[in-house]
Amino acid sequence: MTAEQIFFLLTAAVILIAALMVVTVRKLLHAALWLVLVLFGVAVLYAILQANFLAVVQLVVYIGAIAILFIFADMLTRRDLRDRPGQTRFNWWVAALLGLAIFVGLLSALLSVPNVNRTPAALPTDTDLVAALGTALVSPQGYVLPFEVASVLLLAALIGAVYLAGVNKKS
Amino acid sequence: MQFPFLSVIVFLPAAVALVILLYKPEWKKAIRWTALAAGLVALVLSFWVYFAYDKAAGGYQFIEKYDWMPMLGISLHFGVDGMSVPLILLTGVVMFTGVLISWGIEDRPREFFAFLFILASGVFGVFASLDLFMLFFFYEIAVFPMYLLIAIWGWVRTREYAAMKLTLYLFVGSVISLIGALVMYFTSGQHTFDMLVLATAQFTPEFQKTWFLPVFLGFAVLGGIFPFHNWSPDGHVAAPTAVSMFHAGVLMKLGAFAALRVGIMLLPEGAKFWSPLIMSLALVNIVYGAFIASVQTDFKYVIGFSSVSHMGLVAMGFATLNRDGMIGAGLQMFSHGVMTALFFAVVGMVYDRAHTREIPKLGGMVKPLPLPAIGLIVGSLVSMGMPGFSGFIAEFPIFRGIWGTERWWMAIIAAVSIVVTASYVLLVARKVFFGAMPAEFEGHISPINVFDKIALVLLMAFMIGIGLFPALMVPWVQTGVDRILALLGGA
Amino acid sequence: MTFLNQHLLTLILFFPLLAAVIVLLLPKGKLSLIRWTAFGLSLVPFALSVYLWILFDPAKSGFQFEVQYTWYAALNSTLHLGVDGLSLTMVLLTTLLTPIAILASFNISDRLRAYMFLFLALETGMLGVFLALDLLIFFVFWEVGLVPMYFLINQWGSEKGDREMWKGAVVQARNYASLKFMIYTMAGSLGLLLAIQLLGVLFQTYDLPTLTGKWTALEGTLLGLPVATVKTVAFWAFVIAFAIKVPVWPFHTWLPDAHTEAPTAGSMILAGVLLKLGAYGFLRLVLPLYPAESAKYAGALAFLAVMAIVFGAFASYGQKDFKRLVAYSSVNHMGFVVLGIAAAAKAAGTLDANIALNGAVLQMFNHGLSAAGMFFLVGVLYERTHTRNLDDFGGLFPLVPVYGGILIFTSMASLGLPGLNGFVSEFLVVRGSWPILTVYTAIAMIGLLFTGAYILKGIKQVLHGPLNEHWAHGEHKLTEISPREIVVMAPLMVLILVIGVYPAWILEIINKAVMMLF
Amino acid sequence: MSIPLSWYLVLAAALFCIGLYGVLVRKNAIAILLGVELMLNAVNINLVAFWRYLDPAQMAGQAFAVIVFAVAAAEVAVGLALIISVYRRRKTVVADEIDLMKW
Amino acid sequence: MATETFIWLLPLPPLLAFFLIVLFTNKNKALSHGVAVGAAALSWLGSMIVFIQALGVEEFGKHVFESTINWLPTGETWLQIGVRIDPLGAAVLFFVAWTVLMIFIYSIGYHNFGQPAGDHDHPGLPPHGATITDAHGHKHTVPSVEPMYSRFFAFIGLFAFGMYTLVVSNNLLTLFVGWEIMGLCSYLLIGFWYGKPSARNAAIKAFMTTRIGDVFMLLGIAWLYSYTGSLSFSEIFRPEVLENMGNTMAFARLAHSLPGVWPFLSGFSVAGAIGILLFIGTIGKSAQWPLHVWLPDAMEGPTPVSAMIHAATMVSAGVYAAIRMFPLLHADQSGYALTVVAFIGAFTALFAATIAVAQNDIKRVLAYSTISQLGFMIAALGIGAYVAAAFHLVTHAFFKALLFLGSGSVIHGMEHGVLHTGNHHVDPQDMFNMGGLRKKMPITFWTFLIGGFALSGFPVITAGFWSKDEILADAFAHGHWAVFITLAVAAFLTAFYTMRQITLTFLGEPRTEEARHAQETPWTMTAPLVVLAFFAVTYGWVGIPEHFPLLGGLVPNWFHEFVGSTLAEHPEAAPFSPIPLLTSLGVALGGLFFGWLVYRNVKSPAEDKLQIPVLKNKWYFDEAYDFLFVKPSYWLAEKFTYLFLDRGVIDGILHSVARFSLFLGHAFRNYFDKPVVNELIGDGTANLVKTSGQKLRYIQVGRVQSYMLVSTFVLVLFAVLYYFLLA
Repeated sequence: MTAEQIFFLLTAAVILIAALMVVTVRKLLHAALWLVLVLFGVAVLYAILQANFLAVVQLVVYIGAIAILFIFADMLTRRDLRDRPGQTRFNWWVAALLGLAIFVGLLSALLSVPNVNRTPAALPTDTDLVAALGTALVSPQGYVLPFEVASVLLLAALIGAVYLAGVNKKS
Repeated sequence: MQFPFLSVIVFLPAAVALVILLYKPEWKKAIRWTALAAGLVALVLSFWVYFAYDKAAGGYQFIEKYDWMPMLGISLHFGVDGMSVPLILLTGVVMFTGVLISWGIEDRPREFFAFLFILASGVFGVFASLDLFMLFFFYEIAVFPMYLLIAIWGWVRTREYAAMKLTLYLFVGSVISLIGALVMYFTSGQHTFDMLVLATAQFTPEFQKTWFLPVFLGFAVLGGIFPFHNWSPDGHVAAPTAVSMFHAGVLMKLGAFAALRVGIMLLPEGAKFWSPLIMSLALVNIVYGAFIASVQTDFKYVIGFSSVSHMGLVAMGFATLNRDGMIGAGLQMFSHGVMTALFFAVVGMVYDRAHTREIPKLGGMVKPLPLPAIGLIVGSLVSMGMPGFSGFIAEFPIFRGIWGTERWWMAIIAAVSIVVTASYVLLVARKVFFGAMPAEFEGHISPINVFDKIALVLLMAFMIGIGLFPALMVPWVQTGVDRILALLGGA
Repeated sequence: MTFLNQHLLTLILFFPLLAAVIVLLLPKGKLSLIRWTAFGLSLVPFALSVYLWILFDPAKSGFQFEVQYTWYAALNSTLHLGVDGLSLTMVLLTTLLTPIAILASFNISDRLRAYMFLFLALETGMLGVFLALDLLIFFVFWEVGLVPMYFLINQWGSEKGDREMWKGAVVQARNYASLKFMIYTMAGSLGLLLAIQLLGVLFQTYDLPTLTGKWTALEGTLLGLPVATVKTVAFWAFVIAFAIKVPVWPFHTWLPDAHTEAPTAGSMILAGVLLKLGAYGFLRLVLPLYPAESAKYAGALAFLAVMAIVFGAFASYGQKDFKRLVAYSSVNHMGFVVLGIAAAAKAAGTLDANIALNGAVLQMFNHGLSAAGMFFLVGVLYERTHTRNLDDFGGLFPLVPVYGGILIFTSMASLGLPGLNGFVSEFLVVRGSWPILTVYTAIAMIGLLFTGAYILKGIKQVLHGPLNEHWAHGEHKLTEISPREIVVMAPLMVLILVIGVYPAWILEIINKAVMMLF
Repeated sequence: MSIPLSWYLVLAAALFCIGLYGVLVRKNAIAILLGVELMLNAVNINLVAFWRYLDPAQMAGQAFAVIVFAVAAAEVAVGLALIISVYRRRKTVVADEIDLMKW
Repeated sequence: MATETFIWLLPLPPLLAFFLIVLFTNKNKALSHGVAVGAAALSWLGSMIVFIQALGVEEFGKHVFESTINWLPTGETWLQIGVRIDPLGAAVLFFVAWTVLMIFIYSIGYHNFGQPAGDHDHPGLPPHGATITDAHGHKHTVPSVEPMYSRFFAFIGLFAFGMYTLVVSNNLLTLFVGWEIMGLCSYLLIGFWYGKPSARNAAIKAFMTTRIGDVFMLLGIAWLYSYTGSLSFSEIFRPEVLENMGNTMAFARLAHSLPGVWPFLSGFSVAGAIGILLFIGTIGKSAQWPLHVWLPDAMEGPTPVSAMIHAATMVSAGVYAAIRMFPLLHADQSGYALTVVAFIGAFTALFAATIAVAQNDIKRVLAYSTISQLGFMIAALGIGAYVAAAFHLVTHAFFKALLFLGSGSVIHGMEHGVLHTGNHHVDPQDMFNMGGLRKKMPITFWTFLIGGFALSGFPVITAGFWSKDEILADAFAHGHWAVFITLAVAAFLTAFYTMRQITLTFLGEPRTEEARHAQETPWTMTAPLVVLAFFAVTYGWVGIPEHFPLLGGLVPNWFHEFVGSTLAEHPEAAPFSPIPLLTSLGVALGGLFFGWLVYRNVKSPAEDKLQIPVLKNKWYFDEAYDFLFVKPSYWLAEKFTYLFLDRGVIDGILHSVARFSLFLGHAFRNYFDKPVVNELIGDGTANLVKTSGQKLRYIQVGRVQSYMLVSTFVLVLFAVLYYFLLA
């Protein structure tokens, strides 16, 4: 039980608890805030995994953009930020059960994978990972096509969002 | 890297369709002429391919291959062999004539031609593609516009019903065979849809026996095999002229062809195992179709069921799995294609003028419509297998093929259909075109325009030409058949 | 000239088709132009076949002027043409009768080009059958011949008359007749077609000479059946196909209908040549391909033939319709052909068989002449009176003496009067089949007797007796046979007489061919 | 360092299930989106973990993670936009009440 | 030119005449008969030359004139035809040439050449006479010329050709050709006045009846040909061939298969069978019982026709053929063949004679007498009296031709009367309308008298006596009693009715106005009568038996020697015996006497005692045949064969096949395709999907989450399944 293992466990615990709060708290705004916590935890994990770039992106994009977006949405749609009594739907336990079942299923699946308990592979010392990622993303051999597609997607989403959310004159 | 004939042929119609869609609906003339030009180009190209095909060499030619989804082993793989090259030609012809025949379409010609061309693209694609996935891809592309064409431009009374029926049948069929195809893909372990590779995949006989039937029948549905033939007559009746031409002339061949390509060529063992069943079904088609056709009073139903009968011959030919039968089937696909195209063209001409297809109500049309009369007569002769016309050239080998199998007695039963066919086609031809013209038509029957004439003459030329000089088509088919026989281990 | 000699048969065969196309391209309105072109062009094949007749060397055995072009390589079937005495005679008959028939149909003006086109196409079809040395080609032409005749009958046939098939199913007679003709023949040919396919599958060739050897030599089992059985079935398939065409009783009922409804020239060709196709099929295919079976079932064949002779004569005698009477006479006469063939089949190789076959072939030729003549004469009368009912005529001789003379002459030829052609052939047949099929020959004599009966009935009802005043004057006045019509009859009559008096010139050729047949 | 791969996977699984639960039970559309976010993160964890543990030279894992970010962003943007526009019309963001597609 | 080649030419002139007249001269009467008669004369001249040359040849029976050519190629060999004049041929040729020529000439007058065209004459009907105004402006009717004058000469020309062909031919085939051509001409000439239904039917009757015989004859020829491989007499009658044919049983198989049945039939040798078949031809041609019915009706034709065809030549040709075939019949070991012949002949002779007694039509009487006389010849042949038969053939030809022409002349005379009185109801042929014509037309009377006496065998001077006597003598000598007696009776009747005829026609007083105004006919008609009368008397003298009292040996029995030499073994002349001589004397004179006695003053049919219905109605043979054969055959033809068999059965079957296939089509469509394939399989599944969809749609709450819930659930479910079942 090394130090970083403990550190990992702590982070994991934080993530899970926060996540649970996200899906359970009544107030939507709170839920959004709890989500921020989760995201932060995940960012930490990335750091542990030495995916530094991603960690940063996690922070910037998710916490900086998405989470904030949520909060704004809450504000915008607040008639009553407190949902009607019975925040969760009548058959919440069914969902819980299903979730649990799936969790068990996944566990059994991944634990059956050979040497799942492997230790991380050695990092290539010579290359800079971020640079590598960059090149991978934009090189024709690599993932330029999905990358471009994603960008297009973003663009489309942007336009769409504007169109949808934008106040149209007629109404 | 030669000029990519096939991809041009395949994609040209679709491209033109898009172009046409950009036109204003009012530009009817422009639309038509564009369509005609495109049809002409397609025709010329398919002629070129047909005659440039090197019979001596045989095998697949004009091969083009572009990666499409490498990781799934899907590629845009075109190529034609002796079996498909006549069908390419056929499609070119039917497309061209179809455009000519539908010159007079006034109701949204833009969309009509667009869909027609998409359909054509699909058909060309199926015939040309050597990639299983692509084959399906084009197959569905071909089927889908049919729905719209029939549902929108069809015969008001039954178009929804027929269109839906057709689509359901065909999709169900294709789904079934798609499953088969996927199973092949996975079992082959080659992680490719390339049929040339799959053909060498050495599927185990058990596997082939299991999966041949779904694959074959799934496609054969489109070939109108008994008992899944019923979509076809209804479809014919509902469809507008040009669509019927495509439908009977080309689309049904699509089924037969795919069944051959995927079913027999990839699963030869299965084919051998199931050929008795297929032959029996085909036999039913032949006789049953002929008999039913003989009692129909609706002009189009007659031809619809005759198509069922004739496609039965095609299936029969394939199912014999021997040289004669296959050659016959290959020829029959072309011959029947041209023939029914002609038939439906003529029906359309009569219907557009008389506004009825009830044979007893018609008569004496030969005076105002001499050329259609001749056309119908020639068509009749072809369909009754009269020597000197393509029908004989095609049917004779099929029967010979049957004689070559252990189930030779089927030939005797099937032969009955020849007489039945003869009797009803002659009767129809006579009732519609000869005898006394009903009073209400007097003077209302306008002559056909030059485009119709061109179409009819072109179609007739094919039937007679091949009938007199089989050498114009047989060698092509023969090379194709030889390859198939090789796959079948000289069965 | 060498070109001509080398491609003589090809030219003879396909020139009519070419002519047909040419006629089709003529301007529509110009009737006389079309007529004369058609007539003139149809004379070319005749000239060619006369030339062929001259070049033909009866002494040589086997086929002559053979030519072979690839046709359907996949089935290994070639356009293989050749003539021997049998086909030569028939070719001459065909090429002779076609111009005559065309000349006979100069009165046609409705859709003339189509009419002439069909006629010339028909000629090619018939010639093809006679010239083909390839089984498939034979069949091709065999079937192709049907089409023009079908349309000639139901387009240019007689408009009047209905026929009730069964309660409530009444159809126009000419449609009924044409369809019956077409379907019956096609149905009959089905067996032939199947048998041909089988042969093709077995030997991968359709070349007759080759095929004959292989097929007759074949033994063992086939299709899981003993070869003998298969051969027997195939034999009957062939026989029925040809029997319907000949026609042999009881397959003959299409013939009276077809003849009666067909236009005059159509009947001429139908009786003159088309029926011969069947008989020719017997000679060219059945006898060589199935010697054993033929011998075995000759009796049955002879029986049918005799039935045809007897019942043909009876039915003819029972007619009220002049044309139908003549039509049935064809049944009666062709019966003799089949009888001769049957006899020959039974005792192949003997002198008797040889004589019988000589008779049969000559009878084919003769019947071609006399029947064509008879139908034409009936047509001449019909064209003027628009009735064929024998009771409507009577005592016309004074009005149309020349016609009457010609009619009597031709009738006598078909009656088999010695000194005219019919007698020679019938005598040979009777002579040949007497020792082989004594009883049948004896029975056939009843037919011969009634031949006289119906011929005389025809003459009696038309020419003799009290004059039917209806035709004597007024707009119905019966006009004498025109010069053109006499020209039509002249060659026929001359040949009838010449063959009757000195048949050797044609029989020599036939005889040689027949001797080679065994 | 010696954190077994399995830990990450387990964590991801758990996170995923929680997210799923949220998606299934929450009424509020925005809340549902939140659940989706959780699930996406779970996926990302896996991707990165595999990258790290299997072959860091291959950038596939990270690359896809990036793409997932993008997708997530897009999804959120559009989703929220939808919700807002729906809210404008129906004055509610409760999923149960957005049931025009009901038969 | 050699005689052989010359013989080839004999038949040709009349044929040429036929074609010339038909094609060119048929408009011009004079030219037509000129051509015809000229042709006949040429042939006559030729025949005479040949005849004389024949007389000049030593042992002519051995060295006959014969020449042949190839005609039909049959296999390796040829069927040869050719000409042959042997003694028999020569004898026949002689009388043929004469009678033909005479009749040609006679016809000119008979058809009123030179008379004006009739007022309302019509082709196909006998001329009705023309009205002319003479110098004094009196209108009176005269006979009018035959409208189809030229045609008549054409026809008889063709006929003459046929007869000559038959006579000169050396083989059965060409004999048959001539035979049939004559048949045709007989048909055409009997039906010459085709406008008369009676004539039309008579013609057909004649043709059909004879054709029955011909058909059998054809069979006989075929059989003979196939048996001997040749048809020329010289081949067939070679002794060894005959021997062979005579000894082999014809119906061996038949006799074997049903032993004891038809011993008679099975007894036949090939020779006999063939002989009989050929003989049936003769029965038809020579109008022997039972095929005699056509000859009397044939009298519908113009009289020259009756004279030539139905007395002198064609019917004689039948007998000639029979005589030709005598060796064949004779070769039959069983002897049945000749028995049959003898029976037929004798029976016919008597039978016809009985009918002749009761006829009133002058020509019909002669017709029946012809039948009867031919019967004599046949009977003679049957008893082996070869020469006698031939002899009677010749003499009969002369005197019967004479009689017919005479009767024609009488009728012609009577027609004059009819035209004069204008009473067309009077039948100029009915003997009861005549009487006393001897004064009006003396030449006719005397010639007719000669002919009549010859017919009835008036002793010594007439030819008929000698020939008939020879027959009787032969019959007696060879002990054929039945034949002898029958013939004797027949001979008596012959004499009787002949005298009856003469009496009624010429003797006594005219019984009608017409008879009173009858007048002698022009020389063209009388001249032939005289010529023939000459032969009718003299020709008998060439065959007087040597041992005949007084006359015997005065003239050698040339005929017997000559004709007899035709046969391989020379037939013996019957030894003389008084009984047959007396018999023939008796019957001849007795018959004549009684005939005169009975009829010398009978005025009307009513007084005629012998008008017994049975005889008058010819033993009802026509009625019987009509009932037995004619009507049934027509029924068989129309009702049975055509309507029932062809239209009913065969077409019925065909149509039902058609119906069945239609039914099949309907059945497939309506009872299978629509309900099963279409609705059940096709729309059925569709409907199933649809309905199930309607049921299932209640799950569709439209809540995103519930969908997800379900899907997740399903996912888990599958996982579990996978886990427990597959993994």
